[in-house]
Amino acid sequence: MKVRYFAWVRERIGLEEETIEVPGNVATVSDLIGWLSERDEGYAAAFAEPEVIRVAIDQTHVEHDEPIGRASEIAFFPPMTGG
Amino acid sequence: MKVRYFAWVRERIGLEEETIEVPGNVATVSDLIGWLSERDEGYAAAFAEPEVIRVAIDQTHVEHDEPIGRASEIAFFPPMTGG
Amino acid sequence: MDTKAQSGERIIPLVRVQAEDFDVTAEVARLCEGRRDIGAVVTFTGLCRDEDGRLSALELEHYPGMAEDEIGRIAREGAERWPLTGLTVIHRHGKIAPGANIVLVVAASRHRRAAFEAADFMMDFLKTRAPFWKKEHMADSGSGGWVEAKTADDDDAARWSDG
Amino acid sequence: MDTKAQSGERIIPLVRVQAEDFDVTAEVARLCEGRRDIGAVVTFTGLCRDEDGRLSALELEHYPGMAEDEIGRIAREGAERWPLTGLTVIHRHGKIAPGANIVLVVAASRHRRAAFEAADFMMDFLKTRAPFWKKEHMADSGSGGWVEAKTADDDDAARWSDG
Repeated sequence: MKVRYFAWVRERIGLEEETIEVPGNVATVSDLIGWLSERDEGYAAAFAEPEVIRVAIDQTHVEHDEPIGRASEIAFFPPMTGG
Repeated sequence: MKVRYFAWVRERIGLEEETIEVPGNVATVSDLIGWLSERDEGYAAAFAEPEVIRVAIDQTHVEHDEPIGRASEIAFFPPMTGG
Repeated sequence: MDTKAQSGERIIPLVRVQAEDFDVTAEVARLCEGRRDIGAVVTFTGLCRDEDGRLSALELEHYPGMAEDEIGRIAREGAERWPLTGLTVIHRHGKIAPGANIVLVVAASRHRRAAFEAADFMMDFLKTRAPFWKKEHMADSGSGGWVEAKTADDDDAARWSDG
Repeated sequence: MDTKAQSGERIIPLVRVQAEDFDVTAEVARLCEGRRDIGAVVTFTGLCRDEDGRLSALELEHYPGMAEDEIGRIAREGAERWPLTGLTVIHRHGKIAPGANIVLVVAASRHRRAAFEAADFMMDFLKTRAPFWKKEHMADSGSGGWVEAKTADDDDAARWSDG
Protein backbone atom coordinates (compact mmCIF):
# COMPACT_ATOMS: atom_id res chain seq x y z
CA MET A 1 0.00 0.00 0.00
CA LYS A 2 1.32 3.39 -1.00
CA VAL A 3 1.12 6.06 1.70
CA ARG A 4 1.48 9.78 0.97
CA TYR A 5 1.98 12.68 3.34
CA PHE A 6 1.39 16.38 2.74
CA ALA A 7 2.19 19.73 4.37
CA TRP A 8 3.26 19.49 8.03
CA VAL A 9 2.44 15.79 8.19
CA ARG A 10 5.04 15.31 5.44
CA GLU A 11 7.53 17.57 7.20
CA ARG A 12 7.21 15.84 10.57
CA ILE A 13 7.51 12.36 9.12
CA GLY A 14 10.25 13.48 6.74
CA LEU A 15 8.83 11.55 3.79
CA GLU A 16 6.63 12.43 0.84
CA GLU A 17 5.57 8.86 0.32
CA GLU A 18 6.41 5.29 1.12
CA THR A 19 5.15 1.78 0.49
CA ILE A 20 4.13 -0.15 3.56
CA GLU A 21 2.88 -3.60 4.45
CA VAL A 22 0.14 -3.43 7.01
CA PRO A 23 -0.44 -6.17 9.61
CA GLY A 24 -3.79 -7.93 9.51
CA ASN A 25 -5.12 -6.33 12.69
CA VAL A 26 -4.95 -2.85 11.11
CA ALA A 27 -8.43 -2.64 9.62
CA THR A 28 -9.42 1.02 9.53
CA VAL A 29 -7.82 4.40 8.89
CA SER A 30 -7.83 4.94 12.63
CA ASP A 31 -5.99 1.65 13.21
CA LEU A 32 -3.41 2.66 10.61
CA ILE A 33 -2.82 6.04 12.27
CA GLY A 34 -2.25 4.27 15.60
CA TRP A 35 0.11 1.75 14.02
CA LEU A 36 2.11 4.43 12.15
CA SER A 37 2.34 6.61 15.29
CA GLU A 38 4.41 3.93 17.00
CA ARG A 39 7.07 3.82 14.33
CA ASP A 40 9.21 6.75 15.53
CA GLU A 41 9.11 10.25 16.94
CA GLY A 42 8.41 11.84 13.56
CA TYR A 43 5.29 9.74 13.00
CA ALA A 44 4.27 10.27 16.63
CA ALA A 45 4.57 14.05 16.15
CA ALA A 46 2.66 13.96 12.86
CA PHE A 47 -0.20 12.00 14.40
CA ALA A 48 -0.10 13.53 17.90
CA GLU A 49 -3.58 14.97 17.39
CA PRO A 50 -5.21 12.34 15.21
CA GLU A 51 -8.55 14.19 15.23
CA VAL A 52 -7.15 16.99 13.05
CA ILE A 53 -5.67 14.61 10.45
CA ARG A 54 -7.54 14.38 7.16
CA VAL A 55 -7.38 11.22 5.11
CA ALA A 56 -7.94 10.26 1.49
CA ILE A 57 -8.15 6.74 0.16
CA ASP A 58 -7.42 6.50 -3.53
CA GLN A 59 -7.73 10.29 -3.72
CA THR A 60 -11.18 10.55 -2.13
CA HIS A 61 -11.82 12.02 1.32
CA VAL A 62 -12.76 9.41 3.95
CA GLU A 63 -13.48 9.38 7.68
CA HIS A 64 -11.22 7.69 10.21
CA ASP A 65 -13.55 4.71 10.60
CA GLU A 66 -13.20 3.83 6.92
CA PRO A 67 -11.83 0.30 6.29
CA ILE A 68 -8.54 0.41 4.41
CA GLY A 69 -9.03 -3.07 2.94
CA ARG A 70 -8.63 -2.56 -0.78
CA ALA A 71 -6.90 0.82 -0.83
CA SER A 72 -3.95 1.14 -3.17
CA GLU A 73 -3.07 4.67 -2.02
CA ILE A 74 -3.78 6.35 1.28
CA ALA A 75 -2.86 9.94 2.08
CA PHE A 76 -2.59 11.84 5.37
CA PHE A 77 -2.65 15.63 5.60
CA PRO A 78 -3.72 18.60 7.73
CA PRO A 79 -7.03 20.42 7.14
CA MET A 80 -6.94 22.02 3.71
CA THR A 81 -6.12 25.72 3.30
CA GLY A 82 -6.52 26.23 -0.42
CA GLY A 83 -8.75 28.68 -2.21
CA MET B 1 -39.33 74.34 -14.23
CA LYS B 2 -37.75 71.84 -16.59
CA VAL B 3 -39.59 68.54 -16.93
CA ARG B 4 -37.99 65.43 -18.44
CA TYR B 5 -39.56 62.18 -19.56
CA PHE B 6 -37.93 58.81 -20.13
CA ALA B 7 -38.74 55.46 -21.74
CA TRP B 8 -42.46 54.84 -22.37
CA VAL B 9 -43.45 58.00 -20.48
CA ARG B 10 -41.41 59.93 -23.05
CA GLU B 11 -42.90 57.96 -25.93
CA ARG B 12 -46.50 58.45 -24.81
CA ILE B 13 -46.08 62.18 -24.22
CA GLY B 14 -43.98 62.57 -27.36
CA LEU B 15 -41.43 64.84 -25.71
CA GLU B 16 -38.04 64.35 -24.12
CA GLU B 17 -38.30 67.52 -22.11
CA GLU B 18 -40.14 70.78 -21.81
CA THR B 19 -40.22 73.88 -19.64
CA ILE B 20 -43.48 74.49 -17.81
CA GLU B 21 -45.00 77.06 -15.53
CA VAL B 22 -46.91 75.43 -12.74
CA PRO B 23 -50.00 77.05 -11.17
CA GLY B 24 -49.83 77.86 -7.46
CA ASN B 25 -52.19 75.08 -6.40
CA VAL B 26 -49.80 72.39 -7.72
CA ALA B 27 -47.76 71.74 -4.60
CA THR B 28 -46.56 68.13 -4.74
CA VAL B 29 -45.34 65.63 -7.31
CA SER B 30 -48.77 64.03 -7.13
CA ASP B 31 -50.48 67.35 -7.88
CA LEU B 32 -48.17 67.87 -10.85
CA ILE B 33 -48.96 64.40 -12.25
CA GLY B 34 -52.68 65.21 -11.98
CA TRP B 35 -52.23 68.58 -13.64
CA LEU B 36 -50.09 67.19 -16.50
CA SER B 37 -52.56 64.32 -17.08
CA GLU B 38 -55.23 66.80 -18.11
CA ARG B 39 -53.16 68.39 -20.86
CA ASP B 40 -53.91 65.90 -23.63
CA GLU B 41 -54.32 62.22 -24.45
CA GLY B 42 -50.58 61.59 -24.54
CA TYR B 43 -50.06 62.86 -21.00
CA ALA B 44 -53.22 61.05 -19.89
CA ALA B 45 -51.82 57.79 -21.31
CA ALA B 46 -48.40 58.36 -19.75
CA PHE B 47 -49.89 58.95 -16.31
CA ALA B 48 -52.85 56.54 -16.56
CA GLU B 49 -51.41 54.47 -13.72
CA PRO B 50 -49.72 57.12 -11.58
CA GLU B 51 -48.71 54.57 -8.94
CA VAL B 52 -46.14 53.00 -11.29
CA ILE B 53 -44.56 56.34 -12.22
CA ARG B 54 -41.15 57.03 -10.65
CA VAL B 55 -40.06 60.60 -10.07
CA ALA B 56 -36.76 62.40 -9.57
CA ILE B 57 -36.38 65.99 -8.45
CA ASP B 58 -33.05 67.48 -9.40
CA GLN B 59 -31.84 63.99 -10.24
CA THR B 60 -32.71 62.37 -6.90
CA HIS B 61 -35.50 59.83 -6.42
CA VAL B 62 -38.52 61.20 -4.52
CA GLU B 63 -41.96 59.96 -3.50
CA HIS B 64 -45.19 61.34 -4.93
CA ASP B 65 -45.94 63.37 -1.80
CA GLU B 66 -42.73 65.37 -2.18
CA PRO B 67 -43.26 69.15 -2.51
CA ILE B 68 -42.00 70.46 -5.85
CA GLY B 69 -41.41 73.96 -4.50
CA ARG B 70 -37.83 74.71 -5.35
CA ALA B 71 -37.19 72.03 -7.99
CA SER B 72 -35.37 73.21 -11.08
CA GLU B 73 -35.70 69.83 -12.86
CA ILE B 74 -38.29 67.14 -12.38
CA ALA B 75 -38.27 63.82 -14.26
CA PHE B 76 -40.94 61.16 -14.77
CA PHE B 77 -40.18 57.61 -15.82
CA PRO B 78 -41.24 53.97 -15.47
CA PRO B 79 -39.64 51.61 -12.93
CA MET B 80 -35.98 51.18 -13.79
CA THR B 81 -34.79 48.12 -15.70
CA GLY B 82 -31.04 48.64 -15.81
CA GLY B 83 -28.31 46.38 -14.52
CA MET C 1 -0.10 54.35 12.54
CA ASP C 2 -2.89 52.76 10.64
CA THR C 3 -2.37 52.16 6.97
CA LYS C 4 -5.17 52.97 4.59
CA ALA C 5 -6.45 49.41 4.55
CA GLN C 6 -6.25 48.94 8.31
CA SER C 7 -8.01 52.13 9.24
CA GLY C 8 -11.03 51.26 7.14
CA GLU C 9 -10.73 54.61 5.39
CA ARG C 10 -13.55 54.80 2.93
CA ILE C 11 -12.66 54.17 -0.68
CA ILE C 12 -13.95 56.32 -3.53
CA PRO C 13 -15.85 54.12 -5.98
CA LEU C 14 -15.18 54.46 -9.69
CA VAL C 15 -18.41 54.91 -11.67
CA ARG C 16 -18.66 55.12 -15.44
CA VAL C 17 -21.70 55.33 -17.71
CA GLN C 18 -20.62 54.86 -21.30
CA ALA C 19 -21.57 53.49 -24.71
CA GLU C 20 -18.24 51.68 -25.09
CA ASP C 21 -17.53 48.12 -23.99
CA PHE C 22 -15.27 47.35 -21.01
CA ASP C 23 -12.52 44.84 -20.26
CA VAL C 24 -12.83 42.80 -17.07
CA THR C 25 -9.11 42.08 -16.63
CA ALA C 26 -8.23 45.76 -17.11
CA GLU C 27 -10.79 46.84 -14.51
CA VAL C 28 -9.60 44.20 -12.03
CA ALA C 29 -6.00 45.33 -12.63
CA ARG C 30 -6.99 48.95 -12.03
CA LEU C 31 -8.17 48.06 -8.51
CA CYS C 32 -5.28 45.72 -7.69
CA GLU C 33 -2.31 47.49 -9.27
CA GLY C 34 0.51 48.11 -6.85
CA ARG C 35 -1.46 46.74 -3.90
CA ARG C 36 -0.67 43.69 -1.79
CA ASP C 37 -3.51 43.92 0.71
CA ILE C 38 -6.29 42.57 -1.51
CA GLY C 39 -7.33 38.97 -0.97
CA ALA C 40 -10.53 38.77 -3.00
CA VAL C 41 -11.93 40.33 -6.16
CA VAL C 42 -15.46 39.56 -7.31
CA THR C 43 -16.67 40.70 -10.70
CA PHE C 44 -20.20 40.62 -12.03
CA THR C 45 -20.77 41.01 -15.75
CA GLY C 46 -24.32 41.38 -17.04
CA LEU C 47 -24.78 40.45 -20.68
CA CYS C 48 -27.53 40.81 -23.27
CA ARG C 49 -29.38 37.52 -23.87
CA ASP C 50 -31.06 36.87 -27.21
CA GLU C 51 -34.10 35.25 -25.52
CA ASP C 52 -33.83 32.08 -27.58
CA GLY C 53 -33.25 34.00 -30.79
CA ARG C 54 -36.24 36.32 -30.48
CA LEU C 55 -34.17 39.38 -29.58
CA SER C 56 -31.98 41.22 -32.08
CA ALA C 57 -30.80 43.98 -29.71
CA LEU C 58 -31.46 45.80 -26.47
CA GLU C 59 -31.59 49.56 -26.41
CA LEU C 60 -30.62 51.10 -23.10
CA GLU C 61 -32.00 54.54 -22.39
CA HIS C 62 -30.61 56.37 -19.39
CA TYR C 63 -30.94 59.65 -17.53
CA PRO C 64 -27.55 61.32 -18.12
CA GLY C 65 -26.15 62.86 -15.00
CA MET C 66 -28.58 61.17 -12.66
CA ALA C 67 -27.39 57.72 -13.82
CA GLU C 68 -23.82 58.47 -12.71
CA ASP C 69 -25.00 60.18 -9.51
CA GLU C 70 -27.39 57.42 -8.50
CA ILE C 71 -24.85 54.66 -9.18
CA GLY C 72 -22.37 56.72 -7.17
CA ARG C 73 -24.80 56.91 -4.24
CA ILE C 74 -25.40 53.14 -4.35
CA ALA C 75 -21.65 52.51 -4.59
CA ARG C 76 -20.86 54.77 -1.63
CA GLU C 77 -23.53 52.92 0.34
CA GLY C 78 -21.81 49.63 -0.57
CA ALA C 79 -18.44 51.04 0.44
CA GLU C 80 -19.89 52.04 3.82
CA ARG C 81 -21.43 48.63 4.49
CA TRP C 82 -18.42 46.47 3.57
CA PRO C 83 -14.68 46.96 4.18
CA LEU C 84 -13.75 47.23 0.51
CA THR C 85 -10.38 48.15 -0.94
CA GLY C 86 -11.96 49.10 -4.27
CA LEU C 87 -15.28 49.23 -6.10
CA THR C 88 -15.92 49.88 -9.79
CA VAL C 89 -19.22 50.08 -11.63
CA ILE C 90 -19.50 50.51 -15.40
CA HIS C 91 -22.93 50.65 -17.02
CA ARG C 92 -23.32 50.86 -20.78
CA HIS C 93 -26.10 52.67 -22.65
CA GLY C 94 -27.26 52.68 -26.25
CA LYS C 95 -27.85 49.71 -28.54
CA ILE C 96 -26.42 46.45 -27.29
CA ALA C 97 -26.27 43.23 -29.29
CA PRO C 98 -27.01 39.77 -27.87
CA GLY C 99 -23.89 38.33 -26.27
CA ALA C 100 -22.47 41.80 -25.54
CA ASN C 101 -21.76 43.28 -22.11
CA ILE C 102 -24.23 45.60 -20.35
CA VAL C 103 -22.88 46.17 -16.86
CA LEU C 104 -19.78 45.44 -14.80
CA VAL C 105 -19.31 45.52 -11.04
CA VAL C 106 -15.88 44.87 -9.52
CA ALA C 107 -15.58 44.65 -5.74
CA ALA C 108 -12.21 44.11 -4.05
CA SER C 109 -11.57 43.42 -0.39
CA ARG C 110 -9.18 41.70 1.99
CA HIS C 111 -11.63 38.84 2.41
CA ARG C 112 -14.02 37.10 0.09
CA ARG C 113 -17.30 37.53 1.98
CA ALA C 114 -17.20 41.34 1.73
CA ALA C 115 -16.35 41.22 -1.98
CA PHE C 116 -19.16 38.76 -2.79
CA GLU C 117 -21.78 40.58 -0.74
CA ALA C 118 -20.87 44.04 -2.01
CA ALA C 119 -21.04 42.94 -5.67
CA ASP C 120 -24.37 41.17 -5.05
CA PHE C 121 -25.75 44.25 -3.25
CA MET C 122 -24.60 46.57 -6.03
CA MET C 123 -26.40 44.54 -8.69
CA ASP C 124 -29.65 44.39 -6.72
CA PHE C 125 -29.69 48.16 -6.30
CA LEU C 126 -28.50 48.93 -9.82
CA LYS C 127 -31.52 46.96 -11.04
CA THR C 128 -33.99 48.85 -8.88
CA ARG C 129 -32.52 52.35 -8.45
CA ALA C 130 -30.26 53.26 -11.37
CA PRO C 131 -32.19 55.25 -14.02
CA PHE C 132 -31.84 52.95 -17.03
CA TRP C 133 -34.59 51.46 -19.17
CA LYS C 134 -34.29 48.56 -21.58
CA LYS C 135 -36.21 48.39 -24.81
CA GLU C 136 -36.23 45.17 -26.79
CA HIS C 137 -35.72 45.06 -30.54
CA MET C 138 -37.17 41.83 -31.82
CA ALA C 139 -35.64 39.71 -34.56
CA ASP C 140 -38.91 39.31 -36.49
CA SER C 141 -40.54 42.75 -36.35
CA GLY C 142 -37.54 44.94 -35.64
CA SER C 143 -39.38 46.75 -32.87
CA GLY C 144 -40.49 45.60 -29.46
CA GLY C 145 -41.56 46.74 -26.05
CA TRP C 146 -40.01 48.12 -22.93
CA VAL C 147 -38.77 45.50 -20.49
CA GLU C 148 -40.99 45.42 -17.43
CA ALA C 149 -39.48 45.79 -14.00
CA LYS C 150 -39.51 42.51 -12.09
CA THR C 151 -40.89 42.25 -8.58
CA ALA C 152 -38.17 39.63 -8.06
CA ASP C 153 -35.64 42.46 -8.37
CA ASP C 154 -37.44 44.45 -5.68
CA ASP C 155 -37.44 41.35 -3.48
CA ASP C 156 -33.71 40.93 -4.09
CA ALA C 157 -33.07 44.54 -3.11
CA ALA C 158 -35.21 44.14 0.02
CA ARG C 159 -32.90 41.33 1.21
CA TRP C 160 -30.37 43.95 2.26
CA SER C 161 -32.60 45.98 4.55
CA ASP C 162 -32.01 43.64 7.50
CA GLY C 163 -28.26 43.50 6.91
CA MET D 1 -36.94 20.64 -29.32
CA ASP D 2 -35.11 21.95 -26.33
CA THR D 3 -31.84 23.71 -26.91
CA LYS D 4 -28.94 22.93 -24.61
CA ALA D 5 -29.66 25.89 -22.37
CA GLN D 6 -33.40 25.30 -22.15
CA SER D 7 -33.19 21.63 -21.32
CA GLY D 8 -30.95 22.32 -18.34
CA GLU D 9 -28.50 19.80 -19.69
CA ARG D 10 -25.67 19.60 -17.24
CA ILE D 11 -22.53 21.45 -18.22
CA ILE D 12 -19.05 19.99 -17.88
CA PRO D 13 -16.98 22.24 -15.62
CA LEU D 14 -13.48 23.19 -16.69
CA VAL D 15 -10.93 22.52 -13.92
CA ARG D 16 -7.25 23.38 -14.08
CA VAL D 17 -4.52 23.06 -11.44
CA GLN D 18 -1.42 24.85 -12.64
CA ALA D 19 1.65 26.85 -11.63
CA GLU D 20 0.97 29.50 -14.29
CA ASP D 21 -1.12 32.62 -13.82
CA PHE D 22 -4.52 33.05 -15.47
CA ASP D 23 -6.34 35.85 -17.29
CA VAL D 24 -9.85 36.69 -16.13
CA THR D 25 -11.08 38.19 -19.41
CA ALA D 26 -9.81 35.18 -21.36
CA GLU D 27 -11.58 32.76 -19.03
CA VAL D 28 -14.83 34.75 -19.18
CA ALA D 29 -14.55 34.82 -22.99
CA ARG D 30 -14.02 31.05 -23.06
CA LEU D 31 -17.40 30.54 -21.37
CA CYS D 32 -19.28 33.19 -23.35
CA GLU D 33 -17.81 32.83 -26.83
CA GLY D 34 -20.43 32.26 -29.49
CA ARG D 35 -23.25 32.14 -26.95
CA ARG D 36 -26.17 34.52 -26.62
CA ASP D 37 -28.03 32.83 -23.78
CA ILE D 38 -25.80 34.01 -20.91
CA GLY D 39 -27.08 36.89 -18.82
CA ALA D 40 -24.66 36.85 -15.91
CA VAL D 41 -21.03 35.99 -15.30
CA VAL D 42 -19.54 36.12 -11.81
CA THR D 43 -15.81 35.74 -11.30
CA PHE D 44 -13.99 35.32 -8.04
CA THR D 45 -10.25 35.90 -7.92
CA GLY D 46 -8.33 35.02 -4.76
CA LEU D 47 -5.02 36.84 -4.36
CA CYS D 48 -2.00 36.56 -2.09
CA ARG D 49 -1.98 39.28 0.59
CA ASP D 50 1.32 40.43 2.09
CA GLU D 51 -0.20 40.64 5.61
CA ASP D 52 0.91 44.23 6.11
CA GLY D 53 4.36 43.58 4.71
CA ARG D 54 5.17 40.56 6.88
CA LEU D 55 4.73 38.01 4.12
CA SER D 56 7.23 37.62 1.26
CA ALA D 57 5.50 34.70 -0.47
CA LEU D 58 2.99 31.90 -0.10
CA GLU D 59 3.92 28.38 -1.09
CA LEU D 60 1.00 26.24 -2.19
CA GLU D 61 1.45 22.51 -1.85
CA HIS D 62 -1.18 20.29 -3.44
CA TYR D 63 -2.04 16.64 -3.93
CA PRO D 64 -1.61 16.18 -7.68
CA GLY D 65 -4.42 14.20 -9.20
CA MET D 66 -6.68 14.43 -6.19
CA ALA D 67 -6.67 18.25 -6.40
CA GLU D 68 -8.12 18.16 -9.93
CA ASP D 69 -10.52 15.33 -9.03
CA GLU D 70 -11.81 16.95 -5.87
CA ILE D 71 -12.30 20.35 -7.51
CA GLY D 72 -14.08 18.51 -10.31
CA ARG D 73 -16.40 16.84 -7.79
CA ILE D 74 -17.19 20.18 -6.11
CA ALA D 75 -17.74 21.81 -9.52
CA ARG D 76 -20.10 19.06 -10.67
CA GLU D 77 -22.03 19.49 -7.42
CA GLY D 78 -22.28 23.23 -8.16
CA ALA D 79 -23.44 22.51 -11.70
CA GLU D 80 -26.15 20.20 -10.33
CA ARG D 81 -27.41 22.75 -7.79
CA TRP D 82 -27.60 25.78 -10.09
CA PRO D 83 -28.68 26.11 -13.73
CA LEU D 84 -25.28 27.20 -15.04
CA THR D 85 -24.23 27.65 -18.64
CA GLY D 86 -20.54 27.37 -17.70
CA LEU D 87 -18.23 26.90 -14.74
CA THR D 88 -14.44 27.24 -14.65
CA VAL D 89 -12.08 26.75 -11.72
CA ILE D 90 -8.35 27.39 -11.92
CA HIS D 91 -6.18 26.85 -8.83
CA ARG D 92 -2.49 27.68 -8.85
CA HIS D 93 0.23 25.83 -6.91
CA GLY D 94 3.86 26.59 -6.12
CA LYS D 95 5.36 29.83 -4.88
CA ILE D 96 3.07 32.84 -5.16
CA ALA D 97 4.13 36.44 -4.54
CA PRO D 98 2.01 39.01 -2.68
CA GLY D 99 -0.41 40.65 -5.08
CA ALA D 100 -0.44 37.63 -7.39
CA ASN D 101 -3.43 35.43 -8.20
CA ILE D 102 -4.10 32.14 -6.39
CA VAL D 103 -7.50 30.93 -7.53
CA LEU D 104 -10.17 31.80 -10.08
CA VAL D 105 -13.81 30.74 -10.24
CA VAL D 106 -15.99 31.79 -13.17
CA ALA D 107 -19.70 30.95 -13.07
CA ALA D 108 -22.00 31.81 -15.97
CA SER D 109 -25.76 31.53 -16.04
CA ARG D 110 -28.88 33.03 -17.61
CA HIS D 111 -29.61 34.90 -14.38
CA ARG D 112 -27.44 36.57 -11.80
CA ARG D 113 -28.60 34.77 -8.66
CA ALA D 114 -27.37 31.36 -9.89
CA ALA D 115 -24.02 32.80 -10.99
CA PHE D 116 -23.43 34.56 -7.66
CA GLU D 117 -24.45 31.61 -5.53
CA ALA D 118 -22.52 29.04 -7.53
CA ALA D 119 -19.28 31.09 -7.36
CA ASP D 120 -19.76 31.66 -3.62
CA PHE D 121 -20.46 27.96 -3.05
CA MET D 122 -17.40 26.93 -5.08
CA MET D 123 -15.09 29.12 -3.00
CA ASP D 124 -16.46 27.84 0.32
CA PHE D 125 -15.89 24.24 -0.73
CA LEU D 126 -12.53 24.86 -2.40
CA LYS D 127 -11.39 26.26 0.96
CA THR D 128 -12.53 23.24 2.94
CA ARG D 129 -12.30 20.29 0.53
CA ALA D 130 -9.66 20.89 -2.14
CA PRO D 131 -6.30 19.34 -1.12
CA PHE D 132 -4.09 22.44 -1.04
CA TRP D 133 -1.99 23.72 1.84
CA LYS D 134 -0.50 27.18 2.20
CA LYS D 135 2.88 27.79 3.79
CA GLU D 136 3.92 31.33 4.60
CA HIS D 137 7.38 32.67 3.80
CA MET D 138 7.99 35.64 6.05
CA ALA D 139 9.79 38.79 4.98
CA ASP D 140 12.07 38.88 8.05
CA SER D 141 13.10 35.26 8.60
CA GLY D 142 12.49 33.81 5.15
CA SER D 143 10.63 30.85 6.61
CA GLY D 144 7.28 30.63 8.30
CA GLY D 145 4.52 28.27 9.26
CA TRP D 146 1.64 26.49 7.66
CA VAL D 147 -1.55 28.50 7.48
CA GLU D 148 -4.12 27.10 9.88
CA ALA D 149 -7.54 26.16 8.62
CA LYS D 150 -10.21 28.59 9.79
CA THR D 151 -13.37 27.44 11.47
CA ALA D 152 -15.00 30.41 9.71
CA ASP D 153 -14.40 28.56 6.43
CA ASP D 154 -16.15 25.47 7.80
CA ASP D 155 -19.03 27.69 8.90
CA ASP D 156 -19.19 29.21 5.43
CA ALA D 157 -19.28 25.77 3.84
CA ALA D 158 -22.01 24.66 6.27
CA ARG D 159 -24.26 27.49 4.99
CA TRP D 160 -25.01 25.42 1.90
CA SER D 161 -26.28 22.29 3.64
CA ASP D 162 -29.79 23.74 4.01
CA GLY D 163 -29.88 25.06 0.46
